[in-house]
Amino acid sequence: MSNATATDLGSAERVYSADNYLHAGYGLRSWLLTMDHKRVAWLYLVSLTVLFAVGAISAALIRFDLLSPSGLLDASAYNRAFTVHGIVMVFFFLVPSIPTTFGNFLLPLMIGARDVAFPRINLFSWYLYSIGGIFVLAALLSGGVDTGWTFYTPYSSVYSNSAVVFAVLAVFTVGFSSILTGLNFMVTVHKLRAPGLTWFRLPLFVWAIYGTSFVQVLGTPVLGLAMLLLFLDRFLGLAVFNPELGGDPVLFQHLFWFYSHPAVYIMILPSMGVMSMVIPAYAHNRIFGYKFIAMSTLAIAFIGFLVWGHHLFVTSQSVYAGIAFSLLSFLVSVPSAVKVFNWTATLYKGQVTYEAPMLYAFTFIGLFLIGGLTGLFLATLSADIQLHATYFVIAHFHYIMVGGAVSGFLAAAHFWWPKMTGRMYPEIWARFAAVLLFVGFNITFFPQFMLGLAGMPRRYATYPVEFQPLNILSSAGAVVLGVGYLLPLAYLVWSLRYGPKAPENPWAAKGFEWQTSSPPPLHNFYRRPVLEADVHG
Amino acid sequence: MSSMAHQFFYLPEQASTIAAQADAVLIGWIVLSVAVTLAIVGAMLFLGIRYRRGARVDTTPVDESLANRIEVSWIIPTAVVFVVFFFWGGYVYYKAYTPPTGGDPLAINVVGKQWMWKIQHSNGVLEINELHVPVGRKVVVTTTSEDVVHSFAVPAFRVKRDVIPGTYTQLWFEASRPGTYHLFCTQYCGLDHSRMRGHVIAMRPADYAAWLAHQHPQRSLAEQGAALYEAYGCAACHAPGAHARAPALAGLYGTRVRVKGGGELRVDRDYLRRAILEPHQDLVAGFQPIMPSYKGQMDESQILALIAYLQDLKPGRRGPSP
Amino acid sequence: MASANVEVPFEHFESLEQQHDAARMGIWLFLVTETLLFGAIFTAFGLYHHLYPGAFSPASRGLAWELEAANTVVLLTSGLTMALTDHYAFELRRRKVIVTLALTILLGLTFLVLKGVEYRGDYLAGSVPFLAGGWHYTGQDPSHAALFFNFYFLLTGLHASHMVIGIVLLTILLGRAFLWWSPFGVRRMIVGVGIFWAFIDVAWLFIYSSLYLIDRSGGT
Amino acid sequence: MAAGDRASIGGLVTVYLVLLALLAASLGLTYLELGIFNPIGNLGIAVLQAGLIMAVFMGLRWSSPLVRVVAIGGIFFLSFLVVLLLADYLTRGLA
Repeated sequence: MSNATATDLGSAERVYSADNYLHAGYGLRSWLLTMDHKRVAWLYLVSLTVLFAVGAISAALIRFDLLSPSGLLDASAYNRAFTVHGIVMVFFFLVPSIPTTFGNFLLPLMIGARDVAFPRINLFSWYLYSIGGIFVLAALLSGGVDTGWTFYTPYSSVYSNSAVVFAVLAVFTVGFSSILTGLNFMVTVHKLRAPGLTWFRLPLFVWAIYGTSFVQVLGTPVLGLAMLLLFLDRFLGLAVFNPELGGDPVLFQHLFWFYSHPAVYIMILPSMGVMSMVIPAYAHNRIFGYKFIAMSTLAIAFIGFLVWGHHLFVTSQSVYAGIAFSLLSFLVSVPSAVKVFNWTATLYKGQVTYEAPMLYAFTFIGLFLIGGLTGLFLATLSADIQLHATYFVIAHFHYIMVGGAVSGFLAAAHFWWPKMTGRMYPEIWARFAAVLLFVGFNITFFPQFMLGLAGMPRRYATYPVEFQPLNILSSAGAVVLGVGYLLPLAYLVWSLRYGPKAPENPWAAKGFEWQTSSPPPLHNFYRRPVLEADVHG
Repeated sequence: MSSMAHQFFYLPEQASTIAAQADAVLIGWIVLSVAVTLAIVGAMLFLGIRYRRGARVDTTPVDESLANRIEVSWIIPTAVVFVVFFFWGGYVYYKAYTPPTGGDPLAINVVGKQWMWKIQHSNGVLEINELHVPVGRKVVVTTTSEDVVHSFAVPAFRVKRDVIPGTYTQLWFEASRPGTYHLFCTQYCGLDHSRMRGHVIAMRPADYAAWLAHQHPQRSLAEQGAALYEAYGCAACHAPGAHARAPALAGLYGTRVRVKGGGELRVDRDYLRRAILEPHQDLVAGFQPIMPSYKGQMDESQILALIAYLQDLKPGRRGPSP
Repeated sequence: MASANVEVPFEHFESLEQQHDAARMGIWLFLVTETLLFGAIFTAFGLYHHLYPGAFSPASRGLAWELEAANTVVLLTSGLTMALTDHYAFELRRRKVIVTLALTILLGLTFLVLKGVEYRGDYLAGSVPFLAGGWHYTGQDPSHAALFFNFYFLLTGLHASHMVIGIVLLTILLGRAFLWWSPFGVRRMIVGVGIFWAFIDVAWLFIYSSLYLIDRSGGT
Repeated sequence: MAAGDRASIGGLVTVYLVLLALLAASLGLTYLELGIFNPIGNLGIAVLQAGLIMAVFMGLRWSSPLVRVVAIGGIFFLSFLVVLLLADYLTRGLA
């Protein structure tokens, strides 16, 4: 640690093994009625893992069906599989994943606070999330939903006779939970920073969580409205989107994507925040261009609200609006490019070591780069005509979501595991899993770029026979990817019991959270932590 | 150029005039992306290895002003490349999405219906999931849907446009290579979305004429429209002789009419369709809202036939045009 | 925390002032989401009003705007009484708080009753598109007028549901004010509910103008 | 009107009366024949009333600048939706 003076906690207070937050209470009540942001993080981590499993199983069904051109599942099962995969992965894993787990756990620690601004609302958000999960279960039990996670009308409001109502309730509830989490974190960052911790001394993860919360609070209400109108269209025949009664189906697409494009920034910004912490930590070097990365986060959060029209390039949207949205979509890509350049430049003149989180960081940079570049294809108007709604789009957003967001999630899990659990994870297994995931991922999704260029449409249960070889390759990759995900689950749970005791700062990283014990005490700090020379690493 | 795109970049062969330009943008992006990826991943690995822990290298931090100059050195080129591709792609998109005005294009009506394509030629030929077009002649396809949103996509022609119920969308192409190409529905539309496929058969003009001769449609689209015009008794009010209870329809298509409540609208297909289904919405000024709505009595193909008849109706000509 | 005379902040806040400011910011952030929710409906309404003026204008002129003008006065008065409640709560004057709270609830209920009267009138006039037998509209362009009435019921219904939530919160507040166990807790809650209630007034002003007034000119 | 850091009772009643006056003006406006200025007038008055309520009844006048920014922030982001949505629908006819 650098020349920290006043923050040296007295040695007497270092006797922490007894009173850390995990030992602060036992039994179900201490978990289900907890006000401690660290325990709420654990509640989310467990429920996220369960729902990720539901999403992963449905993904396996999709890849299984596409093994043969005539589809191994019947069309309705396939449609339900990709719909539940979309809904669960987007709304129940990717949007909440990092903010509600590592954001919850680390935000107060990183800014030197004892808890988030509204602890009760924090717990209430988790209950709303769980109710949303129950609605998804209800949707599955009553026959599943076959509208796709985009719920395009008039199919979803008039023609589909699947459990759309449960899906809409699930999305509405988890959206409300997302709003409350965002609201909570924004007030926390504004109001509960330690004295002297100005905005430009905040760790970049806090910037990322702030940007994410900003987008969550401002985008989700319009999704809530789209779901409410869809619900009323379906039940009361409120014809807002029904073309026969004068409604315009494209208006639903506008309202849906006004939230759903900023939502992809909700999904990727936290992982970017994790990268901005992990890479400097293992490069043992200051982050390159701290201000540029912080401002890029805000730029993405702001301009992210202006670009949703690139999802409507091939529909009845006017050509001029398309041109405007294309330019804005390019504008929003610049900050992302700046971040990738800065992460790479952070390695310059560093002392790089390659623990598992750093491997995930390298995976993130490589795959997010490809995801970002292919996103530029889709922002280019003429290329979108050819590539819209083909497997190119599927490969693009999986490179960003799985290659980017999930790698970020796993990097965060490994990087802060010692701090959260007081245990070290098995390093060799973790590195092996990181490499296996990288290989499995690329075998699964790189062929889909080629399928997309060849014109294979998405959401097809059956397809022309010439696309089969690449689909079989992709399905094979999916098996490797599936196994790859089981590894971290296994050895991290194993480490809870058998992992070696973790020191206070195993990676010699900077930041308030590394100044407390592992796992930290119930009230985070015995005395208000005072600023180090440059806490932002 | 065409086979290269097909060989190296997995793109379907270029079977329409716009394909080459569209592919140029795509291949430009692919090449640039591969280059950028190699550059950055290469830099990452190089820096990662050169500055690994324990390497005897100078690790004095980079000073602030140099760092800012480096930042600008990669923001500006990125932005410039983006703007270049924005204009290039926008230009090709504008050309692909504005139907040709002159040159007597072949008019095709396509009605998407849950899980099949009904394709009407102007001479009355009706095809299901099949579209025969001559090479070298512009084809303008007007699409609508009878139920949900579909999307008419022919990858080989590099065309794709959503088919939306309640309104008409248009796309155009000019086939350049004879052959049979995939026709896909690329907007999820329910159970058999993946079976809503068909073929577009581009033929040399001679073969197309021979094929056309074999089809012996009873009546052209306009004639079918005329039959509907009679069957639904439109002539009772709209015939020129009728005592001015409804606007005369001859030669009305393409002109502008003043609408009740102010404002002027162009009489295009959308206006005619609305006038048939929602007569009171954009009432022509000076007329009473007495026309009954025909919603639910005609399906989209019949409406398109009726509109084809109204398009051909010229003042002074009694019968429907051949 | 329930000490009689001085308010102590929750343990994770540094100062009282920080806690109040955080609470106020939290409430306003929640109102931002409400603004976007109502705003998006207004945007859709404005869009359809632009697409189908021939149907929306006559339908709007047919509404009972005088009844709703009275209702607007009721709501503005309840806004005043709520502001007075906040004023007296700041000074911890229990009796005054109870009186003004009761007045606000009464006015809120009056608003809902008048709204119910109007809904019944709409049903009898046959302009409720989504109820069986509730739609026999004789005006111009009936199918798009149905769209207008869909938005009319959507906006006023959503507003009424927010009124119900507000009244429930006010009733809880009335109970806590009556018991007066934690005066500072009551004061904190009044600030929150007060701002939420004033927001409902703001939303109603825009609903009233856009549904009832913008299509009227020259007294018709 | 407002002493210290909140509105006085007199201030609140005054604002209430101004709100009623503005409502009367808005109703009066509907009796005039101003074409496009009718809706603009009505909505303008509604914006004035909303501003008054937010400033005094909701206490923005005495809140920290941060809270004021948050109060206006919602409308700012709503304008993104309105502007770009209208950009699409208004330019459809031109293509």
